[in-house]
Amino acid sequence: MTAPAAWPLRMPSIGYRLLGVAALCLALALATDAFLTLPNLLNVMRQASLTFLIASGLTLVIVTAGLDLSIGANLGLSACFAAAVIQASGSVLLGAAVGLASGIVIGVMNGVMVTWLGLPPFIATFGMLWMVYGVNYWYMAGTTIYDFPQGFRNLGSGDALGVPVPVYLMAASMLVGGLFTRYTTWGHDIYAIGANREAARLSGIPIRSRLMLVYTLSGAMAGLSGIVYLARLNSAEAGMGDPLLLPAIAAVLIGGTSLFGGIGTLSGTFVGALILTLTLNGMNLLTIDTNWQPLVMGVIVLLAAWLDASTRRRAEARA
Amino acid sequence: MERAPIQEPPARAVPRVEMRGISKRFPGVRALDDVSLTVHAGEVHMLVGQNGAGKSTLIKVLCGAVHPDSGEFRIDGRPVRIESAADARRLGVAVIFQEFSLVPHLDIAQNIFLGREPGSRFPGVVDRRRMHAQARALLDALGMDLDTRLPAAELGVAQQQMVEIAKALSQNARILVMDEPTAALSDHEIDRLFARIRKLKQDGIAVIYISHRLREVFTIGDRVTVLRDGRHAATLESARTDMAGLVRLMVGREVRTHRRRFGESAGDIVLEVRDLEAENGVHGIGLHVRAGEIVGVAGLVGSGRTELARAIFGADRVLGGEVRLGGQRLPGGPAEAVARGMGLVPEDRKESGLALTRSVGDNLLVAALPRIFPNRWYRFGTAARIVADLIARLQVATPSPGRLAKFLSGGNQQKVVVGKWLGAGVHFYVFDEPTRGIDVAAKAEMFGLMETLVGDGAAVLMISSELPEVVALCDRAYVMRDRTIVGELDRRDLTEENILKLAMHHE
Amino acid sequence: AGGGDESDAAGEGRETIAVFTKNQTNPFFEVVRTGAARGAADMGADVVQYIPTRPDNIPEQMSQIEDVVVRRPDAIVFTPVDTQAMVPGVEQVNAAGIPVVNITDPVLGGDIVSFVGCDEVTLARDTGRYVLERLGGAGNVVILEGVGGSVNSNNRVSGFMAAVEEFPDVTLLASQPGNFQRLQALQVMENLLQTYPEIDAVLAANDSMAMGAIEALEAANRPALVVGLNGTQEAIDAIKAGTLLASGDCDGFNHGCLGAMAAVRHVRNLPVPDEILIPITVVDETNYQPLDIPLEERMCPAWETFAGE
Amino acid sequence: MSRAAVLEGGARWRAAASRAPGVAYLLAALLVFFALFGPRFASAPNLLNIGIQSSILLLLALPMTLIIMAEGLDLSMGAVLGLAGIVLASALVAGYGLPAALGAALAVGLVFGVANGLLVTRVGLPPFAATLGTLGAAQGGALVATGGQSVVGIGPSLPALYASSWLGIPFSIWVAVAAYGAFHVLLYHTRFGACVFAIGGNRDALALAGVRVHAYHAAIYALGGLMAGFAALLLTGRMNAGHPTAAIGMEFDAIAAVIVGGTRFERGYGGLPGTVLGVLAVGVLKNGLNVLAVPSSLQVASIGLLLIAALLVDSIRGRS
Ligand SMILES: Nc1ncnc2c1ncn2[C@@H]1O[C@H](COP(=O)(O)OP(=O)(O)OP(=O)(O)O)[C@@H](O)[C@H]1O
Ligand SMILES: Nc1ncnc2c1ncn2[C@@H]1O[C@H](COP(=O)(O)OP(=O)(O)OP(=O)(O)O)[C@@H](O)[C@H]1O
Ligand SMILES: [Mg+2]
Ligand SMILES: [Mg+2]
Repeated sequence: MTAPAAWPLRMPSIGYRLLGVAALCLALALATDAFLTLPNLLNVMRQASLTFLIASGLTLVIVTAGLDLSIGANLGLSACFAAAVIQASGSVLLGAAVGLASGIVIGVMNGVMVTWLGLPPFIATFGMLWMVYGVNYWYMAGTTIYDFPQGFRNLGSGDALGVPVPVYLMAASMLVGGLFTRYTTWGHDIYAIGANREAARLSGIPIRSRLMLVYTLSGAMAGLSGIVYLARLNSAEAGMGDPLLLPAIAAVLIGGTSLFGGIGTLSGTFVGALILTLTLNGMNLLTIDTNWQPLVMGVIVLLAAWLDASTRRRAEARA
Repeated sequence: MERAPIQEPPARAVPRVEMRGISKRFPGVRALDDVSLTVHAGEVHMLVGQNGAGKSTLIKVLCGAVHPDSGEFRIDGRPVRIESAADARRLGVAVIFQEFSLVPHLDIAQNIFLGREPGSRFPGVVDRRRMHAQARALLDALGMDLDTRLPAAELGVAQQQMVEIAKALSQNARILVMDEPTAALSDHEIDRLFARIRKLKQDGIAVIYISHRLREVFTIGDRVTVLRDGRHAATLESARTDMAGLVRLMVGREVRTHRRRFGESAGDIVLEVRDLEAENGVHGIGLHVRAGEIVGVAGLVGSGRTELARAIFGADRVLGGEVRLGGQRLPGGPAEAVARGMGLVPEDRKESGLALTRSVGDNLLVAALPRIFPNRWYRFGTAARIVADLIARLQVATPSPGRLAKFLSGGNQQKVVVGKWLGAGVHFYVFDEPTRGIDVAAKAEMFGLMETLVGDGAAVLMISSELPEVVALCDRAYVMRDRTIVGELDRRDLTEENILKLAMHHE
Repeated sequence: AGGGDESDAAGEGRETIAVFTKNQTNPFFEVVRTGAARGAADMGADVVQYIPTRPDNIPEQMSQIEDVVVRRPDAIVFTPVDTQAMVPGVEQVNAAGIPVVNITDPVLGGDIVSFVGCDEVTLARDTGRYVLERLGGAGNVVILEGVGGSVNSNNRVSGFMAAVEEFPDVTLLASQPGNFQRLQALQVMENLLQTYPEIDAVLAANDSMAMGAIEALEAANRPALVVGLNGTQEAIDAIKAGTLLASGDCDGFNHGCLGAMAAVRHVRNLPVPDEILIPITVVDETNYQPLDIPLEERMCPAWETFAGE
Repeated sequence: MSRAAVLEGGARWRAAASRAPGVAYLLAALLVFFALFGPRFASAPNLLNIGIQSSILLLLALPMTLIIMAEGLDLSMGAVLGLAGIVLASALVAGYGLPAALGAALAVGLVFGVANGLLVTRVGLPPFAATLGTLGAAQGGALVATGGQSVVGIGPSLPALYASSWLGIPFSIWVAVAAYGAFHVLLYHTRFGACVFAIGGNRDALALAGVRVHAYHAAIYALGGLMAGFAALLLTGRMNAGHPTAAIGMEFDAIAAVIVGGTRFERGYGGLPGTVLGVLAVGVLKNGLNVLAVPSSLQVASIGLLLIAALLVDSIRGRS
């Protein structure tokens, strides 16, 4: 890499994380025969891709030193709306459009609360979480919508050229997101805002429109994930996004994105999602009691945070 | 290296404080280089020097906030180690810091006694009645009529400064350090403070007093130590020196006030402000700046100069009046101001000028992106070229463009803040305290840069507390008091005396 | 016609029954709630539904009980979110003198008028037996457990185990929790499919997990017999479509119906047995018809059908 | 003299009203609304219910206020409360007396609180990440220890204590009131309290005053853990059992109550009375909606609305 490419210093310790991934893979390959098989690796990629999709928009929000706690609820509502529309109209495209639109609308509302109304993101999006659940509980009234056309279901559970479809979605959004954050001035603005919002504002960056963009993207990715999850599960129910919030946050944190803002990458988040998935996959393959999962996840989050705290300072001082 | 003359007073008792061979490096700066200082009981020892000479660092070393790389201390002749603020306190050192060290949501009494609250019968519980009574007594002694239950957040700068002083006095210290205590005070308050200091002298307290107001060396000081670029320049008896001598020692050469060659032809009006009123309190502002002009804004600390700058730039909400840039009315908001060619170099560069955790390169480009990459596509090659160019042009001392801004020295940070506007195609600059905390050489460069800018047809509005700078550099100056402009001085009338007369006017 | 008058005027005749369920996400409880509403309406009583805002939240259901005691309904039809932790709640209701009919999950303390539900161990055992017989009494099976440690899940898993033990040639490969959730079951199943090259049957502790397992099996193109529990509409549709083999049903609709009826009867001083066990059916492609009607159109059975003395 | 004092008193009230967080007005509005339309809402037993239901949350929200004022966050409180409840219940089941069992619960809370404090101050981890990690550890610990089962058979001593009342006021309300009193004294009348303000408001000032900032900073988190351990007393008494997941998510409720009560993540701004209002507002809302028998989905949405509305009121008033 040439010197200029090094200076948007966004994630210094990705090397260690990749080392962690390699170590996990090695350990699992030694411990179980089932791990190092193509189907299982594709399986891991599929699960990691889904986690990445939800966490990707959140990554950008956290880069601006914000937070979006509503993504899980948002995902659930989008899936339910999409499901209802597909059932009613028979049109998958229409359903997907409605699901995506619902995600975007929630994202926009978060953005309005955080930028124009100046509410703290933590509580604004937490309040949004409750409102979205309320709407969804009311709308679904305890029912499940299920059974979708096979073509649609392939979006979540199908393969193309032997590779799971969500992996393509992940790759596409990582590519687009990577280009956006790295090769557009908007992306650079977002990092500037996260690093020092006041300095960014006084440098003439239109803070509000950039933050609106980021929260809207987060909502849109939640909506998109909702559609993919719908396709994967072949069913939608009101509470389906609830268990997905904390893993998404954990993936972002494990990926090295700093909650103080200004530091973080989408590729880091993908590595974070991969580490999480590998761990859970390994625990399943080794048939370890699932009750251990929260503990293991907590330890990984702590390790990643510690890694950053201890390596970042040195990496920065070297630059 | 020649050793500066140190005049010891006639052999008295052992000195109260002796600091010997103190050195301290910060990344990129040698803040203190083998500095020694001796202060006796009952003496007011003045410490003077230019910005960045190392005065504050020296006293931070004394009070345990900064650990020196080398050097030793003696107090009352006994060698001591000062590892922490607690150590310093135990040894009887009390400090009034230059940056306010008040806690916004604690009241005056709590701030005064922070960390030393008078206890009650119950362990850990503060005897608030006693605390407020003691605070009351301290404020009374300083002639301050403030409710001790007021939170610090509600105090003005001068009041905060007085609370700082009360806080230091409350420690019954044997060594009292004051870092520019009068910077924010009016004459009346200064008189009271001096009376108090004379009383402390009689009580046998050693006072170290840092000031930029050189006259105070003669009104209150017994001896004076001059620091220059982190080195000890001289220690003299106040009575045996004069203003010109001090300045020579401070600057290290014959008094060479920076004289700008004033161009005869000021161009068109670039900025025009009419009847401006803003949420932050500035009101009734009318001013204009022409191309090729450097226009000063002077006033005491707290007079609202920063607020004026922020209102013009649109950083704080404007309630009335108008700002015209190049004849066009600005709709308000920094984004619009920048888009139309206005740039602000804010006074608190670490808070609102720089992203300390980003690289020099990123900081230099942050405002320029829309201009450099109009189609929004970021090209690293172009960016690197422009950054390299800016670094060379401004002579920013940085090992690489990837260096984080927080590791640069103050002067270089300031250059980066200015540099971000150079790339952004700005033709009207507002500099708020551009030389605060930067060293002599960087200061000269900064002035040179400003001259170049106006030479190229840009216009500059410069806020500064350093009156000599204003006098030396500006074509004209506005003077502020109570958040409004109280007068305008053109080239002929622009003297420190005239500025102060307008700025301090007592009704 | 003001709303306030209505309750007063009708207050003499119509009883109000408060119905407590565990969450608003599991379709099973929607069926229960509908049944309770229908059962009460059939007897000329009103229902008010209470559901914790956070699914299965213990302190919240406790608070709702306290709030309802203030409102003083004539009786309470109660599904505890936790069989143990809700005992003090029932005791509070007892202290307030409001009768409690316990449905679906037993609450392990306090005084109740009657328990309406089914024997979950038997439910799971019969369903397990059904699928294992289909396998011809030999093969490799996995069990998908519910929320680890919940009485619900424990009973169902032990029923499955009992069935497995009846067939010496059946091998239990793994018993893994899927928390009653479709996504978790899907992921667990995907991982199990990697570990075990041959899986002949999946015994899931509820229908959602069964459907998740089916998704995983279909995606991997690895056919296996799958059974679930609860007899939800989705399960019925899957049975019709041939993807799900069977679902052990202990009709939640009837839990609601009979629970509400028992409550109203108790208020009216009519006799109510201590326990009403709803019969168990293993629903497969031969006998799903009675369940395959829209929820709104389902009718409560006559009281005597299940509770006749 | 007395006249001046009265005037000053009036001025102070007005100042207090102008500083009152927006949630104070919402709470007042809710109380009026439910008193008018909620059958028996304004009865003594129902008001006691609100107190009982709010008491556990208050025990978490009080230390959370201090943590947030110190520019931190503690996501582990709910999980630690769950784990401490398991330990408390298990100790009772094993036949230890209530004091010993409570001691064990407090110890568990303290261990996690100290761990949080050290991770934040010594290791230098961001509070969010540090406490998310310990959340996992505590929750995982509770699940592994119990296999997800309730711990039952805790004997009569704790339930009896929980069910007891004095002067007609139930035990849990007394505990909450006492905890508030203790925290009030702690925050407003002790050196520790001044340090809490200073850690958030001007950490350097505290260091320059010679105070060991790290120790106090870590102590704030330790206090959070301790209170989570203590809250296990009420939670276990309330359920007559220990349950590993009973308190999951309660930390988010506590954080919401604190923020809605006017405390901010910046500059040591905030206070305890606002937190009480925040806790009560959520309690009153849920109770009132239950009393009105509003559908659960609407209740869920109203909680979100309340949070956002309270912040909006603050934001609008902050601007004018
Ligand atoms: N914490 C720090 N990190 C890096 N550099 C520092 C630090 N503190 C001071 N410096 C640098 O050390 C030098 C001496 O600073 P110091 O504050 O002692 O000057 P001063 O004489 O008090 O100036 P002023 O009159 O402006 O207050 C300056 O160049 C300053 O930028
Ligand atoms: N450090 C501070 N802490 C609290 N309030 C301050 C502080 N600095 C300024 N203020 C408030 O802002 C008002 C205007 O002060 P400000 O410092 O902006 O004026 P200024 O003329 O730009 O002075 P300077 O730039 O020298 O500080 C003051 O009267 C005071 O109330
Ligand atoms: Mg200084
Ligand atoms: Mg200023």
